[in-house]
Amino acid sequence: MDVPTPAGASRRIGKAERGDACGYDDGEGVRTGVTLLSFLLGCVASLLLLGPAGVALPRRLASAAIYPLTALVCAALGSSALAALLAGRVEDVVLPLGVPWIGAHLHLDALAAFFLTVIGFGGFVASLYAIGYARHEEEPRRVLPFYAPFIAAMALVVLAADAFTFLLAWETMSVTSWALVMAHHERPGNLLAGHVYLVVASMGTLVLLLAFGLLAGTHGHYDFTSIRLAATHRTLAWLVLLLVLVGTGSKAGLVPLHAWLPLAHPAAPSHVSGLMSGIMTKVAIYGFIRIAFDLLGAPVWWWSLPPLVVGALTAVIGLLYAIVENDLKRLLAYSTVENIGIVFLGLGLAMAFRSGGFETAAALALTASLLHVANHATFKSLLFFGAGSVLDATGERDLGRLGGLIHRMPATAVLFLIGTAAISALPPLNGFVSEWLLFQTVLTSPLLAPWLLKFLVPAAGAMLALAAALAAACFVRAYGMAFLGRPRSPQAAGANEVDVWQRLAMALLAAACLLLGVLPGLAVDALRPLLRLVLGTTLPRQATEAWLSLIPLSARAGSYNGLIVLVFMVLAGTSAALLVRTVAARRMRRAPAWDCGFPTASPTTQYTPASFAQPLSHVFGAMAFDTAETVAMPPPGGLGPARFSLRSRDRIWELLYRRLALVVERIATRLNRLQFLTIRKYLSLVFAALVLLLVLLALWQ
Amino acid sequence: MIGPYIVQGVQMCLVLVAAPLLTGLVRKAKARLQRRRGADVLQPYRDLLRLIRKETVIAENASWLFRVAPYLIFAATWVAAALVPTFATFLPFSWAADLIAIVGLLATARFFLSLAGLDIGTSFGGIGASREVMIAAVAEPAMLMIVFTLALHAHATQLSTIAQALGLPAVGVQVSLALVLVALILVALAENARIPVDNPATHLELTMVHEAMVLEYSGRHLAMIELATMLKLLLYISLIGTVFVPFGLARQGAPIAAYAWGMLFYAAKLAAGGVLLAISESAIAKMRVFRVPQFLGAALMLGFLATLLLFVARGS
Amino acid sequence: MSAFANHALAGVLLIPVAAATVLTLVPSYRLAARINMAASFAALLCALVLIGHRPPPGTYLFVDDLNVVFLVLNCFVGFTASVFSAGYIRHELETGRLTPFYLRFYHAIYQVMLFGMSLALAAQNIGVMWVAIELATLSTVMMVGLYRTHEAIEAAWKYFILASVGIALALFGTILVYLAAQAAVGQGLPAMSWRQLVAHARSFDPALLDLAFVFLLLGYGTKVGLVPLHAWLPDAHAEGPTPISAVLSGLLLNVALYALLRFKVVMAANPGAIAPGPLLVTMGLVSVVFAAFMLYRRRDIKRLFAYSSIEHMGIITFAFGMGGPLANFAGLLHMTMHSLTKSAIFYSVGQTSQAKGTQKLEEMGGLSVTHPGLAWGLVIGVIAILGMPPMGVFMSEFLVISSTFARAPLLAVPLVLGLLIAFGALVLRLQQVVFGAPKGEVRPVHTTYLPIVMHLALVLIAGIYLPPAIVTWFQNVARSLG
Amino acid sequence: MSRLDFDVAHLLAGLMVLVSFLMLYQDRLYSLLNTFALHALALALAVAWQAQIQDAPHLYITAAIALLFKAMIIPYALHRLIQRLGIHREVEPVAGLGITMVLGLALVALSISVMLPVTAAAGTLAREDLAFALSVVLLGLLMMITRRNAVSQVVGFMSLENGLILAATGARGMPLVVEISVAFSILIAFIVIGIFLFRIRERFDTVDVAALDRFRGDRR
Repeated sequence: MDVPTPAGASRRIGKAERGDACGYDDGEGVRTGVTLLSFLLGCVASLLLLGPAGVALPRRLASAAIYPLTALVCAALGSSALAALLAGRVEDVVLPLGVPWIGAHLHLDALAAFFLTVIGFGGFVASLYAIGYARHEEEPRRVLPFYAPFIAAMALVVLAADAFTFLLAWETMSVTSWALVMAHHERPGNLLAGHVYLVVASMGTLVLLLAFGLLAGTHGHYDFTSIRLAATHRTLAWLVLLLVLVGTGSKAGLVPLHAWLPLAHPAAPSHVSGLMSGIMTKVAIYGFIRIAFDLLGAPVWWWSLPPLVVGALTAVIGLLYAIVENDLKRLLAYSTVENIGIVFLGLGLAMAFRSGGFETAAALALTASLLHVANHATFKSLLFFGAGSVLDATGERDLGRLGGLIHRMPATAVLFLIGTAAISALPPLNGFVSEWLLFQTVLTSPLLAPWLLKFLVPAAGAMLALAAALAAACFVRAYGMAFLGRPRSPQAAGANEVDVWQRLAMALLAAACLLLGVLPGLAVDALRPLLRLVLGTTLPRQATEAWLSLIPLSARAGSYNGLIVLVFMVLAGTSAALLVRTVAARRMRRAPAWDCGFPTASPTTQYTPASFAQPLSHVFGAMAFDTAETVAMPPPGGLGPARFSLRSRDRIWELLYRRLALVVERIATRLNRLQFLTIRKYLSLVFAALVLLLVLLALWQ
Repeated sequence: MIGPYIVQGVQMCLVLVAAPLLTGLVRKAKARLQRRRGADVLQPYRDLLRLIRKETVIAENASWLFRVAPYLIFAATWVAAALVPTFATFLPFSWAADLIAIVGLLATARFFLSLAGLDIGTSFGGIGASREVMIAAVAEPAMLMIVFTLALHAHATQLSTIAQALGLPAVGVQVSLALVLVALILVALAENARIPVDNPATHLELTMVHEAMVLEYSGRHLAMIELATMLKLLLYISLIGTVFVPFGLARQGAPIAAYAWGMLFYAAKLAAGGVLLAISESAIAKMRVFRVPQFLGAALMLGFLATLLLFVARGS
Repeated sequence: MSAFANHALAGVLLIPVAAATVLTLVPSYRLAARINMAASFAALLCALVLIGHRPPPGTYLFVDDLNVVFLVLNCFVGFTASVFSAGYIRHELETGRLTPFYLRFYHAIYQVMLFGMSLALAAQNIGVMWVAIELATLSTVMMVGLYRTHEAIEAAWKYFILASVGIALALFGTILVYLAAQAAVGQGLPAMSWRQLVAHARSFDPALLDLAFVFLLLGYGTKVGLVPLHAWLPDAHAEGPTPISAVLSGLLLNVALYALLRFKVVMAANPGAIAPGPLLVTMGLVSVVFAAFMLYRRRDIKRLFAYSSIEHMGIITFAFGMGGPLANFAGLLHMTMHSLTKSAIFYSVGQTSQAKGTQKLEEMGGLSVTHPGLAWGLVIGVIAILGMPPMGVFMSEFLVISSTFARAPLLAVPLVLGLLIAFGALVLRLQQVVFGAPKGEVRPVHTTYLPIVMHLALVLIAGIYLPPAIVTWFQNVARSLG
Repeated sequence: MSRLDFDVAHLLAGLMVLVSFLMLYQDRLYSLLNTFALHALALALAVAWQAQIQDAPHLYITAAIALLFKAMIIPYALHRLIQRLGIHREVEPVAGLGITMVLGLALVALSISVMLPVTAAAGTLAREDLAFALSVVLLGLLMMITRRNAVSQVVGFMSLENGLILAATGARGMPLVVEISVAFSILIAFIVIGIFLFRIRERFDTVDVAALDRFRGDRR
């Protein structure tokens, strides 16, 4: 089928035919020297060097020095990347490393710059947080050598411009993060987490390897430029797309490849969990965009189906798990799965529009996804840091043993609240903006010609809406159980506020949440070079709009202005408060809560996480996991307590992973008999092989 | 050119003033239907004033969140209500938030209300909050499907544009619109904690949802929350009015007379809506909590159906 | 200059012989160990000379691009293994697992073994190569039986019998090759020299060549450890002293593979003969998948890594079977990387089992708590052998898989599956040994990190940066392999 | 090369195959050893004949080795071994004699059919000679895997190796034959000594009678 190739692509090819050094369309950016790129590479190299330093330096000095240094380097990385993004710089360099006859191609363009910005700032904040957090780290030696290289590897993935360098960095990212996951190896369950994580990760790498094998062809042209030029056959390209979806999805945590994520992310130290959940998953998304949008060229409409469908399912299923989860960090990890699903949904929409030749709509969809990438990076890091602070202060991750922390750790409570509000897509914070843009995209979908998409897109929209609502529910529960109410355990009662660095890091992220939410226009504008690079068109410039409001398509169609909303809310709230204070009686009295006449209300009479989730799991539970609710009532007149217990099993885990493991185990047991034969039997094996080959030979001649 | 801003201001004040009146009207109507004389229509104002004047009692372990929440909730709801076109469209700030944003603002209010419910750490707050989020988890998608359908009709999520588009005679009566209307009403009932989903008048803790959350509130905090609730009711009724009875809405820069007509039409819409609500409430009985999801699921299905119908219609 | 090179080659071969004779007379263990190291080092130096200057090909010996790779590798690992074995044997003596009486000829045999392998590699004459490989086999048999335990003797015996049969088959193949060559080249020595064989291969009788290749494949394949001829390999690795396991995995398998490669070249040069590729690819795939599954049920850490050696031999055979410059390059690289990495792993495994006082996996645990240094060595080694960056194995596997998938997707799929399954097993065991709460007793052990560090450093460098010289060299070899 | 030379060589080679069959047929160790001595004798004759017709005197050494070492010393040593270790006198075949015979015939057929396409260029002698040698090798291998008894397995291996020597000598002007035969004799000596040292009684698998648990790799 013939598809109107986007202008950008065609221009791209044309350039390359003219023997351009690198077949990129510069967009509005200027191809300059490699000053910026070499600076970025310098940052990466120094990050890599910080790893050995973590081993070499004496213990105390190491933990004191590494994190500040990492923070500095990451800040430099992020800010210069941001500069590159705004300027739309395009720079290449080829180092004599990696596969000899290809070399290590490194390339900086708007797409790379955007993700580098995310990585840089994410790493910066995480390192700030770690300065405080690491004081409680009992074994810094298990964290320090891998922390900075982990960030470096992520940056390198984004900069890589040939298959080998890409996969090298990708796998290094996996290995280092695995080492970080194994940092607390003595905790029960972490061995399993590490195992599942590393196996799934290498599965993803191998799949990506196959994809690149297809792209590179038999002559092994592994650099992206020549891949881009070699027009891959349509069906083959679809196979590549599927492989890439599996490969990157396994790292990003798409259902059903998500199983490692809730195991591994919580297992790591919290600042690393923040990085893994907030940043590493984004690197996976980068991989998908780079290959599916950039390398594969113009899509066909049915290419958009896999990301669209998988994304929508992932969004909902992830949250359904999150809602019934009692472990705070696991809950956050599951919500990461959800957000990844949202992003992939947006990417699928972008592909669909692009295939139909509706560049502007595609640009809108891509903007929405990328904005959500940035937003999720901010608030998920914030939330993981919050969870880490809670863990620091109480040593508890189980919601059922927390509570009332808002009194003990006020600062953390405020910041965490902002995070939860942002992730629940509440205006005027940033989570709402990206979801709003996605809804706008879904609303433009009648443009699409194929019937299947006509039905799928609104369904995806419904899923999106459901996810948004569930997210709010999930995080009301999380926040309410952890910070509100009365402490459910002595640890929670005795919690103390965390130190200034941790609070500072969280405060920065909270501020970012608010800024991105109030001034989304600036963020959207920052993405314009990227859009021009990937799609060949851009959205109208937002910064020039009155009151800095967000008007993606036209003012009549739909617009949103976080700033005005914020101002109005503040005005309304304060004015109301002042008014009331003038009129009202100032008198305020503290009294025991209403207890229905049973004065001895122990904290255990509060709603527990399980009981809070019960209605929701009652309504939605059957979808994702076979939940079994059992209520044990005391005999009539008996004074024993009535017990409610909820057992929920992860269907995907049971059906997919466990079964696979069983199959391998069975085959291994079968084959293992061959270990225990007698020499005579082994000889007969040799004899059999010989006779077989001879017979074959006789037949062949 | 200060005129439009004045109009905007007028609308903001209008909704604030009209909300208690509407609630009073509904109560009065219900009382009449129940053969009671019922309280005066202006009673809500008196209640609010009384509450504000009263001494505020809060539980011992109430945090700052508990005390801030009412103002936040009120602010969010008020802004939302003020952005829905009531008697005039294309007000200067109408583009600050479209329908999706309005839904978002209401979600914000609900979010903080449920948190406030959990803050004290009594089981009532827990019941209320968990049921509230359960209802919202179904109601919000339904609402968004409704938004989709409307947006697909008008090619916009901008309420003024929608109102204008649906106001055209070309639209006529359409299946999808009918479905959406039903869905919207169902959602509105649930969102405003009205019968059959919830009973605003009950005082039996175990059956209440909304009331259970605000059980601990008193004095000015309670006043704020009550006012927010009233505003929400007004918001939904005027939303339905604006979208499905998009007549008499004054365009921007229209003569004063047009605005006056708009006012009249708006008052009529509100009154009608209130009375209808009262009738339905006296006619139907409250349902069990766990039947609510099905109730709202129906709304979700209707909304989705409408969207699909539209997509198909567009496609052909 | 060539005289110098001749001396170098002579050194590579004669130094071990001389050392062996001397060592038979040296009773003291310490001195013997020192002599052993010195001799191996001298041999290594000679081998390094050979890189630069090639001697003119003789009737019995010659050095060319292909075998110089193996020679240098041989001498290098031989040297590091001798360094490692010094510390290892010392510990064994102190713990009394070995007595000086048993060790009487240990070092002598070690040198004989090195001599056998070097000779096999440098041999110009296929008969000489055969004799040399038999010599190497016999010496390793003695080494495997060193501990005189029930298991050790049984493993040695199994190795001995299977290897003898394999050698017999290989000899038959050799005779057939001679017969094929005799007609074209004429009788006598020329008909057994590699250069003549390759030169005249196209005029050979294809039927004889085919038959010969079948026997050679099975004969030398037994020593490569290809499934189903692998039976001796795990036990020989597990029961022998660890330095010998390292030498077995790192060198002997390579030597046998080298022989196969030579004959593959001859086969490839003859248009009428069957293409050896499919046979190699099949056996390679079978070995990979089989070994991958066998990894799961292993209780003994050395046997575990022996099976991983089988797996990697399978990968290498697969790559050479696929043929083509890319795959051959990958095969050569992978072979080099594997012998470096695997011997490094065995060094750390040996010290680990000494530190833990056992080879049973379930009695090990928490190595990273008790012996951080060893844990680092083991983890990096295993990470490398798993084909994880930034180690050299990653590059070779990258090339193998991607080039294969582009050419024959259906072949790549089982390969990838096998790799993945093996990956799961090894990671499982690695975590079990290195992490978790410490298990098993903790013994003092003389850790000699030098060999491990040297090997892993080389592997690391190769994974990131291959010097152009080596690359071109490998590429030439890859091209000659067809 | 005269017709007679060819026929005699052919005859001797055929004789070896015949004797291999005889060995497969034996069911008592002593008689098996005697038959093997016969086999070695035939080999010696064949090699000597080759030496004569190829006038390659060094082959006489190989012949001598075959005669002395294989036809006399080894059988004698094995006799002693059997007495010393008190090994059961009768061989325990895995499969019945009939089946073994049929298998052997099949193998001979296979080796001939494999050799058929070999062009005469390889030497008129070579083809048939190789066919016989290959059958001897295969029969030896068959013997190794169809006999449970260690001694008979060794004998099998030695007959296999006789086949190899036959092939080697049959290959006209092949160098290093002597060295190879020497190397092989060493190998066999090792095996026999091994059996003696490790006191392997019944079969290769059980090394030590004292240890009852049979060790094969990992314990289950």
